[in-house]
Amino acid sequence: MSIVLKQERAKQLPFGGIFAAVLGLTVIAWLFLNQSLGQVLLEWLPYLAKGFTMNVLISILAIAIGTLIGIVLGVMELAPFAVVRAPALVYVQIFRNAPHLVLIFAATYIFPFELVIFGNYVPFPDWVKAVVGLAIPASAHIAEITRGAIQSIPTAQWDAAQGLGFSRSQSLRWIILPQCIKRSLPPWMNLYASITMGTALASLVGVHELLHSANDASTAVQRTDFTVVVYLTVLIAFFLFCYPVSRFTQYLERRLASR
Amino acid sequence: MSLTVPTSTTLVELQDVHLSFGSNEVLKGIDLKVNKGDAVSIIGPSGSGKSTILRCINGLLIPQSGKITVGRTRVDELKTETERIALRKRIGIVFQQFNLFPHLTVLENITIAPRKILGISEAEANRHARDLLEKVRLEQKANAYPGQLSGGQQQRVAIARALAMRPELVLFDEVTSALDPETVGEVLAVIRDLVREGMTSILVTHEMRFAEEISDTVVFTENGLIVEHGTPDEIFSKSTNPRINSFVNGLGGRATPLHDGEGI
Amino acid sequence: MSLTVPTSTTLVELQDVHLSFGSNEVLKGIDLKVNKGDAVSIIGPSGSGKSTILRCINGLLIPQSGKITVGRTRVDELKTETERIALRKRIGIVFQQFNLFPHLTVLENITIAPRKILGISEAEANRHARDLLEKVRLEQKANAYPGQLSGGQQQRVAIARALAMRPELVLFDEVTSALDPETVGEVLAVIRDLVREGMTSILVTHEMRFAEEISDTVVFTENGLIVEHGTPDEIFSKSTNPRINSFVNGLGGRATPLHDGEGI
Amino acid sequence: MLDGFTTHFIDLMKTVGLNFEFLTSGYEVRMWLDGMVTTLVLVVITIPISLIFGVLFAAALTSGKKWLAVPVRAYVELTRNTPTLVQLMCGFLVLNMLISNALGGAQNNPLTPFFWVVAITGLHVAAFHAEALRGGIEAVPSTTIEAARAIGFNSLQILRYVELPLAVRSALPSIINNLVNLVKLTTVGSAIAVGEITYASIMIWTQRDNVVELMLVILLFFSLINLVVARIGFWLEKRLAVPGFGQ
Amino acid sequence: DATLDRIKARGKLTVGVILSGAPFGYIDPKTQEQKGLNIDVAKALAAGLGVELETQTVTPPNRIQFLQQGKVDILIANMQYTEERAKTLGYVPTPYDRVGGAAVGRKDSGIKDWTDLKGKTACVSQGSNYTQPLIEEYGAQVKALPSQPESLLALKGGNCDVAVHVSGTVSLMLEDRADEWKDYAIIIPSDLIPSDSVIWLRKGEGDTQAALDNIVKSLHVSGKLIEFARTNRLPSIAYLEEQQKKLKDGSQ
Ligand SMILES: Nc1ncnc2c1ncn2[C@@H]1O[C@H](COP(=O)(O)OP(=O)(O)OP(=O)(O)O)[C@@H](O)[C@H]1O
Ligand SMILES: Nc1ncnc2c1ncn2[C@@H]1O[C@H](COP(=O)(O)OP(=O)(O)OP(=O)(O)O)[C@@H](O)[C@H]1O
Ligand SMILES: [Mg+2]
Ligand SMILES: [Mg+2]
Repeated sequence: MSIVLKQERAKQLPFGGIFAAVLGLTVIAWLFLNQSLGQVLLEWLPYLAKGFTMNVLISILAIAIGTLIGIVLGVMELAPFAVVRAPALVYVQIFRNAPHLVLIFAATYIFPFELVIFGNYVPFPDWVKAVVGLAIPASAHIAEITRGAIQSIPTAQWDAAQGLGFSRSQSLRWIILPQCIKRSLPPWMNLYASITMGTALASLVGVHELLHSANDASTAVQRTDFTVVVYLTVLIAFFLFCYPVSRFTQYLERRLASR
Repeated sequence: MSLTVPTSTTLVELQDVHLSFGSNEVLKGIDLKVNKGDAVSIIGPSGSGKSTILRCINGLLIPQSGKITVGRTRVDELKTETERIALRKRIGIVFQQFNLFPHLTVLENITIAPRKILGISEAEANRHARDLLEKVRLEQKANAYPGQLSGGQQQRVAIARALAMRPELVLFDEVTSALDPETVGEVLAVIRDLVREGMTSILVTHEMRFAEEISDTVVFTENGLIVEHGTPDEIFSKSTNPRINSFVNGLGGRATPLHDGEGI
Repeated sequence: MSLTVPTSTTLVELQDVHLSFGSNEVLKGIDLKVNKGDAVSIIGPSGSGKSTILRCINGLLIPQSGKITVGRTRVDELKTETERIALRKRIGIVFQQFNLFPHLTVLENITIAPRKILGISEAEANRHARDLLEKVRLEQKANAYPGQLSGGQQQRVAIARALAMRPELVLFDEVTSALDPETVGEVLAVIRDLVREGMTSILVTHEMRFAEEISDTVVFTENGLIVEHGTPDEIFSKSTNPRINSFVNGLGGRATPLHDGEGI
Repeated sequence: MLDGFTTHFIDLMKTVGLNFEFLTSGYEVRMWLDGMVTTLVLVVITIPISLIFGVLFAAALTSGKKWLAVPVRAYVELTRNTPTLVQLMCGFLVLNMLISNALGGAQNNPLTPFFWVVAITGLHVAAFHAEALRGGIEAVPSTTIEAARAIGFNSLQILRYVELPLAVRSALPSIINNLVNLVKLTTVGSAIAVGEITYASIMIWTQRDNVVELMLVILLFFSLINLVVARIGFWLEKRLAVPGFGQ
Repeated sequence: DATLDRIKARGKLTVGVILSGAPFGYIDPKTQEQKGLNIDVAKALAAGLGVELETQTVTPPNRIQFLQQGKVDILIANMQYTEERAKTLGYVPTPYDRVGGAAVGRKDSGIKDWTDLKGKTACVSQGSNYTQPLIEEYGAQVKALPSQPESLLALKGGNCDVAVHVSGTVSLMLEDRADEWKDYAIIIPSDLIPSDSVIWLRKGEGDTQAALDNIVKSLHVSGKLIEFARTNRLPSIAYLEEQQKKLKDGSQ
C-alpha cells in the first residue's frame, strides 16, 4: 500500500503547465468579455514584448559572463596557494550573501554612464549595468557550483591524469572540468531561472524591461482593470519563460539521479 | 638490500629510499633495481608500501631521502612540475581502480594524452590507439563509453591508455584486485603478452601464481622494507623466511584464489 | 486446506483468503488457524506469498476475498483507518530490515509508540522499555542510536519495540535473513525465549532447524497456497512431498546454514 | 558623547573618501536605524512563517490527496517561476486593490505593505522549503514507514514522528540556503515603501548622493545577518546529527 | 563651458525627462511616442540651441545621479526649485512653470488641510521633494513608492490616506478618469510648497545656464509656453500668463 502511494507521489503531473493554461485562458476569456480592454492590451503588447526582450537579453548576458567568471573563481577557490584562494573566497562570500537588488543599484550608481576607450566615448547604458549587477551574484553562485562539482570528482581521476603526464591545468581543462558539466547542469539552470527573474529588479533603476514597460503602460492608460491585466500579463510572460527551464532541470536531475 | 652498481642495462634504480606521511614512516630504506626488458613483481602484505614505491618511481610522491633513477633521470632531484611531467610521459601507470575518464569514449580515453600532451595528430593517434585496442582485444569497443564496459574490459582499456604514450616502463598497481574472478584472467593475459614482448614492467600483485609465472625477479615487502628478493623460484619455493612462506600460501596475506587466465 | 471450526482458544484464523496485485494473483485461497499460545512457522520458496500472509493478518494489506479473524475482529471487514490502527496495536510485527527509526535512540524507538499512541507516561514507558531491553539483553544500549548497533542488536531492538505495545500476537517476517551468520543466533535466542513464555507467534523463516525446534505447527507455502501443514515432525521428517523434502534439505530453497544460537 | 563619537566617525571616514555626513541629520539617521530594525524584524518574522508554511505545503504535496496536492503544486510552480518583485507588485497593487473593493472601500482593508512583503516573500521561500522537504520525505524508505504503520501510527503521526524528523535532517542544508535567500529577498520591500534598510538607504541617497557609503553598510549588514543564519544552521545540523544516519 | 561645448560638438542635447503621467510626460497610448509639457519644452530648447534632441527617461530615484554622471545634460523632470537642491546643482533661473503638491484622498476622509495630516500616511514617489515638509512640518507618515502610478494604486488599496504629487498630473487624471476616481478628490485646496519648476543642470555650467535662460525667457514672451500648456491641458495657466506679462514688461 505504502509503496503504491509512493509511486503515485513520484509521478509529477505538469501542474504548473495546467495552471498557466488556466490563468492564460481566464485572462483571454476576460478580454473577450471586455472587448475594449482587450483592444487596449493588444495595442500595448508590442511595447511590452520589447520590454521583455530586454529581460531575456540581460539574463543571457548576465549568466554568460557570470559563468565564465564563476568557473575561474571556482577553480581559484581550490588553488593550492592561499594568495589565489583567499580573494576568491572573500568575493564569493560577500556577493553570494548580497541581495540582487542592492547589487543592481550599486552597479547603476557606481559605474559611469560612458567609458572613454582610446579617446572614444563608449556608452555604458543602464541595461549593461544591470547585466553587471546580476553577473556578479551569478558568478559567485557559479563559483560555488564549480567548486562543488570539482570536489565531487574522485581524486583517482586526478591521479590517472597526472599518471599520464597531464599537468594540473591540463588535467583540469581536459579531464576534470568536462566531467563537471553534467553534474553542474541542473544547479546552473536553476541559477539561470533565478537570474532571469532577477531582471525584473532592473525596473527599479529605470531599465526599460518588462515590468517598467508595464508600468509605463498602466500610467498612460490609467485604467484599473488594464493595470490588473498588464500585471497578470507580466506574471504569465515570466512564467512561460522560466517554467520550461525549470521542468527541463527537474528532468535532468531525475535522469542524473537514476544513474 | 644489495647495493648494486648500475650497469648499462639498468632502467630503474632505488637506493635507500625513505618516505613518511607526517609521522608515519612508510618506506624505511628501499633498494631496488630493474633492468631494461625485465618484469619485476612486488608482493607483500597490505600497507607494506608497495603502491608507495610505484608512486615514487613516477614522481607522484617525493621521498624524504634516497636516490631514485629512471634511465638518466634523477627522479628525487626533479624540482619543477614540468620536469616531473616529462618523466611521467616516459612511464605508464595502471591503477587498481581503472580510473578511465567517464566522459570520453574508449578511443578518446586512449588518444587524449598523446594528442593533448605530445601534440600528435588525431589520425595518427587514432591509428596507434586501434593497434593498442587490438593488442588488448577490444577493437570492437572503440566507441563505447567506460560505463558500458565490464570491469575487465575497462582495465584493458586502462592498459592500452598507458601504452599510448609509448612508455619505456609500465607500472601495474594491483590491476586485478577490483575485478571479479571471472574477468581477472582477461587482464592477466594482456599483461603476459606485454611482458613477453619485452616491455619493462613493475607489477604489484596478489596473484602469486601469475607473479611466479611471468616475473624475472620477485620482491617481498613488509613494513616499508624489502625483506627478500630473488627469482620466482627462490621466493616461492626455496625461501626459508616463514613470513613469506605463509604469505605465499595464502595464510598471512589477502591472497585471492588464482585465475591466471590460462583458459583464455 | 482443512476448514477448522474456531474453538475458544483460536486467536487467528484465515479462511480462503485471495489476494492479487493487479493481475498478479499472490494468495490463491489460504486457510490457516493459530491457537492462543502457539508458535506457527511458515516456510516456503521465495515469492510464494509468506510475507503477504503476515501483512493481511495485521491489516497492512486487504484481501480481495476470504475471511480473516484475529480474536473477535474480522480483519477483512475493517473499513476505517482507525479500526485498522486499533487492530495493529494488538499485533506486533518484526521485519527482515529491522526498520528502526534512525533519528531516535534505542529507548525512544521502543517507547514512542506506547507514549504517542497509548498515551502512557514517559516514566512508565521507560520502565517497561528497560524490562524489554533486559529481555533482549541490550540493557546497556538504551541510549545508543540504531546507526551505532550491529545488525543483530538492531533486530533485537525491533523485537523489543514490537513487544512494547504488549501485543497478543507477534509476527516475525524473516527476521534473520539480513543478518550475518554470526549474529543470527542472538536474535533466534530471543525469539525462542518469547515462544517458551507462551507468546502467540507466527514466524516466516528460512532457518529450518530453528523452525523445527520451536514450532507447534509448521506450514509450507508454494505459489500462493498452503500445500502442507502439520507438526514439525510431520513436515521435516515424515513428509512424502518431494518439493518439501528438497526444500527442507536446502536444495530448493535459499536455506542458510543454521546458527541456532545454542551457544548464547 | 555619542555625538562626539559620530563626529569622529564621520571625520575618520572622510579621510578614506567616504561621506557619512548624513549621520548628523536627525531624521535621516532615525530612518536609517529604523530601516535596520525593520529588516531584522522582517527576517525574524518571515523565517518562522516560511518554515511553518513549508512544512504545511510539504505535507500537502506528499499527502496523496489530490485536492490538497494539486493547488499547492500549482502555487509552488507559480511562485518558483515568477519574479518575487512582480508577485509583490501583483499582490500589493492588484490583489490589495481588489480586496479593498471587495471589502467596500480602502478604509476597511487592514492589509499593509509590511503584510504583503511578509506574505509574498515568506510564502515564496516556503515553496522552496516544501520542495526540499518533499524530497526528504520521499527519500524515507517505504519499509521504515511500513514499520511505523505496523506499530499503529496513523498517517499524521507517521508524518510527525517519522517522516518529518528524517526529512528535516536531509533537507536542512537546502533549508538553510533558502533562508539565506529569504534574508536577501526582504529587500524587495523597498519597492512598496516598507521602511527596511534598502528603502531607508534609497531615501537618503536620492537626496545626498552617497550611494557607495550606504551600499557598503548594506553589504556588511546582510553579510552579518546571513553569517548568523548560516551559523545557526550549522549548529542545528550538528545538533540534529544522528550517528549512522546520512553521512 | 564643458556642457555647452559638448552639446555643440555632438550636435545633440540630451534631456532627462520623467514620464510620470500627463500632462507633463507620458507615452501616448496610440502612437507610443513620448508626449507632454516636459517633452515640448525639451524640443523647444533643442531647437533654440540649434541641435538635435535626445531624451532619456529618468525616475525620481535616479535622475540626479544621471545628471551628475553626465548621462544627461539637463533635467526637465518635475523637479521644483529648493534651496537644498540649489546647493548641489545648477539651474536655469527662469522657471518654465510653477507647481505645488496636491493631496489626493477619499472625499470622506475628513482631511481638509495640510495640518490634518499629522499622524496620517501620505504616499509620495521616491526622491520627491514633498517628503521632508510632509514629515517635518506636518508630522505625516511618508511612504515613498518607486513612482506615481504605484503611489496612486497604493492609495486605492487603502495603504495611504493621501497621495501627494504634482498637482497638474493628479488633477488631470481625476478629470479624465472621473468614473474610476469618483470617491476621490484633491482634498486640500492649497498646494504644498508651490515652487518653481526649473531646468536643472550640473553646477558651475554658467554658459549653458545663460543660453538656456534666454531660450526659456523667449518661450515665455512669445507665448509658446502658454501654447504648450494649452495643448497639454495643464489645469492652470495663470502663472504662465503672469510670467509672460512680467517678462514682456521687463523687456520693454
Ligand atoms: N596519501 C597518504 N597519506 C598518508 N598516509 C598514506 C598515504 N598513502 C598511503 N599511506 C599510508 O602508507 C602506508 C603504505 O601504503 P601503500 O598504499 O603503499 O600500501 P600497499 O602496500 O600498496 O597496500 P595495499 O596492498 O593495501 O594497496 C599505509 O599505511 C597507508 O596508510
Ligand atoms: N506491493 C506489491 N505490489 C505488487 N506485487 C507484490 C507486492 N508485494 C509483493 N508482491 C508480489 O507478491 C508475490 C509474493 O510476495 P511475498 O513478499 O509475499 O513473497 P515471500 O514468500 O515473502 O517471498 P520472500 O521469501 O522473497 O520474502 C511476489 O511475486 C511479489 O513480487
Ligand atoms: Mg596499494
Ligand atoms: Mg517475504
